[in-house]
Amino acid sequence: MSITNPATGKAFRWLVMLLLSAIGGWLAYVMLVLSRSPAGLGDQVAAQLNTTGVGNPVTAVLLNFRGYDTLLEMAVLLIALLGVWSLGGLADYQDTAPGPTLDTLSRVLAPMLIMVAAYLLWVGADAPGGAFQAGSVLGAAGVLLQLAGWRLGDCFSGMLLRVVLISGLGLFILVGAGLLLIGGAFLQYPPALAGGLILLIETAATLTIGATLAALFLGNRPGLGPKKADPEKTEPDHGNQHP
Amino acid sequence: MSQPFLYALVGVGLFVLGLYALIIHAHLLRKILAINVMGSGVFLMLVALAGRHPDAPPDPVPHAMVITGIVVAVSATALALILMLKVYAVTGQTALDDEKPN
Amino acid sequence: MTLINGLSAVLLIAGSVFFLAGTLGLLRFPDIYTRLHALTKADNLGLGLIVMGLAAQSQSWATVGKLLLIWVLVMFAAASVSQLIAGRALQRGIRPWKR
Amino acid sequence: MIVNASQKTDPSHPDSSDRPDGHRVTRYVGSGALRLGAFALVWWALTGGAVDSWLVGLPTVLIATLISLALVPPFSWSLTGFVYFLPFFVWQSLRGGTDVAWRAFHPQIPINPGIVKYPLLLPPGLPRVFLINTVSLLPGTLSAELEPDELIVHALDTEQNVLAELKVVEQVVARLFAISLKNGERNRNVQTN
Amino acid sequence: MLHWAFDGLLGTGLLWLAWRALTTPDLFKAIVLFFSFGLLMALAWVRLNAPDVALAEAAIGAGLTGALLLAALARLDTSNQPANPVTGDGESDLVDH
Amino acid sequence: MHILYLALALFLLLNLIAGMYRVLRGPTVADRMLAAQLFGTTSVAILLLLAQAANQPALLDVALVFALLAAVTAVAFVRRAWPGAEANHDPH
Repeated sequence: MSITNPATGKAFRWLVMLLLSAIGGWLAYVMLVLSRSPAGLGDQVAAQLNTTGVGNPVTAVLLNFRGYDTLLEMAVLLIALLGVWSLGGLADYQDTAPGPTLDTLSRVLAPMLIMVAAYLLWVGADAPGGAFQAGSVLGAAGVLLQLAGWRLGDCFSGMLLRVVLISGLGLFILVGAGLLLIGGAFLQYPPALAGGLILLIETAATLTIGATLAALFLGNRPGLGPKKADPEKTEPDHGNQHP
Repeated sequence: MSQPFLYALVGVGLFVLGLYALIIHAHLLRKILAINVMGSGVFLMLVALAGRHPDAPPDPVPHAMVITGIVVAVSATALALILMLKVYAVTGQTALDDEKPN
Repeated sequence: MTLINGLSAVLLIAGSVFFLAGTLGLLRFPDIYTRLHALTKADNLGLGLIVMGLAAQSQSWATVGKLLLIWVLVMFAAASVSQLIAGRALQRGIRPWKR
Repeated sequence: MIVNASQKTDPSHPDSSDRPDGHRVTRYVGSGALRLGAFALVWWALTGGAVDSWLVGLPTVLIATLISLALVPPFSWSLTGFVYFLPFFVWQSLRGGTDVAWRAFHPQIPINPGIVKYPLLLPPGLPRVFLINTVSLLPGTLSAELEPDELIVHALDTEQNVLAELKVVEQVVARLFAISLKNGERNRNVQTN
Repeated sequence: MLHWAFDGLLGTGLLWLAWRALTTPDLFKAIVLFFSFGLLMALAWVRLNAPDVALAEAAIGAGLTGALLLAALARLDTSNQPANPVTGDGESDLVDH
Repeated sequence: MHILYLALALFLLLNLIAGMYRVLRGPTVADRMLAAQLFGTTSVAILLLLAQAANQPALLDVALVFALLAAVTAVAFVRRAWPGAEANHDPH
């Protein structure tokens, strides 16, 4: 059984291979040249690190120097989720009962996942970690809970979920605009406040990233139809079981 | 030849491999996998270049870009998978019209 | 100090041998159930020995706690997953291999 | 509280219905304090004891404790049972790993696998799940499926006395959860196929 | 020397897994190879002295990518019949379309 | 000791890649999924050894994340891609 595109003939495939090996050779040459070029922005980041309020240069770049990137990245996540929701739902899976083992696994791991996500968020200020890693862990927690059959209760899948989904982007913009008002530039934190503001924004971003990734896994728009949504965001004892 | 350069070469290889598979395969799921492999190749090149001076600490800017890139890639993959499932639900095909076997 | 180093090295090497046994079992055993036996038991014991070996070297109690936490989590996940896969395999009618 | 589907057939907190409310409250408070301590210990291990981490750590530990109480209601356990369980588990998993490693290294692969059905005495819920997970890590046995009152176990070597070993494991787990198994002793019939 | 051996093996493994993931006829196999590739990438980030990236890749690769792809494959599959009870081979219901 | 850590990490990586043979070979889909299980333990061990060799405690966090999420993919497999008999043809 052929797995390749039947519309592409053999000659075409050889042509593609030829072109791609040219591209590959060129890229390898570029890598060789670039790998001998002088240092990038590392020294500048290191020189300015003490004004950022955090000790981890990667977090400093993400949340301070290039805060715009992270802001737009939150927007991309939101747009991806809106894209999924606007496509209309897919038929939900016919879940069977999860069975006691998986049920217990999800119940025991859920608090641990929250602990580790909070730890990654905290440690991101001075060591590897941060909002994206913590958010991914929360998102994975949401996936695990969904797979174990948990669904968000109706009271959480409406407004509250939407607030969480935009809180990362919203808080970012609010902080940026607030800094404009008090006379600074957009997203230029005063060094004295930078650490606290970054922790605040990161917390919101973590919740948003986690909720968005879990909702992306669900694929359906919560609140439409019977009990669907991502469960990790709220006290799971309100999480409805289905069926 | 240094250690980061080795990984940069692996990144080039992954990029080319992914691009080839993207062009050659008709099945949409395979195309999604191919784009992800391409992305991994690009990330590898970026991070390898960030660490090209073994004595200095690695450049944090590409690292930050790659972290956002990984999260964006997975959300884009989720969107692409839903699009593929929609195409499948509507047409019963897992390939686009102009690439269907005749 | 050398005594601790030696003990740690022995533990680490023993752990790796169990990992090798897990992979061998995965490749040589005849069906999914027996392969699960190899993976869950041998690999978890191997990881446990490596954790012990590294804990013997570690400087702080917090690191020891973190290592133990990692080991417990891996064991819990492995035991749960192997039961899920074995149960579903039985449900789907995969017959256990018999000598 | 709306709980899990599996719990309808398999209640993991058999104590919640027929006890007076005051008793339940004390149980929740006691168990909550214990878990608070445990999660605080985990946070301490994660952060390496950094003092400024508690700004984030305190609310996190509180939330984790509350969620844990909501998801896993308090259960009874005994300290002596735990102290007894730990060396048992370590020794048995050492045995289990060595046993399977020996079979994997052996040129002839000396295994004689089969399914064994083990009639359970442990009450449904957490103790049973704990037993299932423990059995999978012990020598020669792998939990496969849980039927209402039977555990279906895949044994690596059916010529060994698997049922006797399982009985010992069940006793140890019962002791850990402070459950007495004597009253429900049933006829155990060996079934292998 | 050991560093080079490790990096060489890791690089070769990455390329090999990606190649097999993109060329294998069996879609399920392709997905398993792909998420194994993603997990191996986390080790590559570690070797490149980028533990931040390794953390993100570990969380996403282990927790999301595989689950997303497997769930999508399950929805793609219309003939989700139980496996052949004789061989128990589940492959019949997870083949390439 | 440094050499021992690296050598063992290399050995475990070899183990891991050798285990991928089972993924290629099958024969059942569950056999292929054992790759997830294999990665869950072996890569944690590799990360722990590398953390010790490079004296980078941050790698312990990577191992922790792996350990926590080791189950997710396999659970997704059992619950989604490999459904049991009752999950089929629910008219709804």
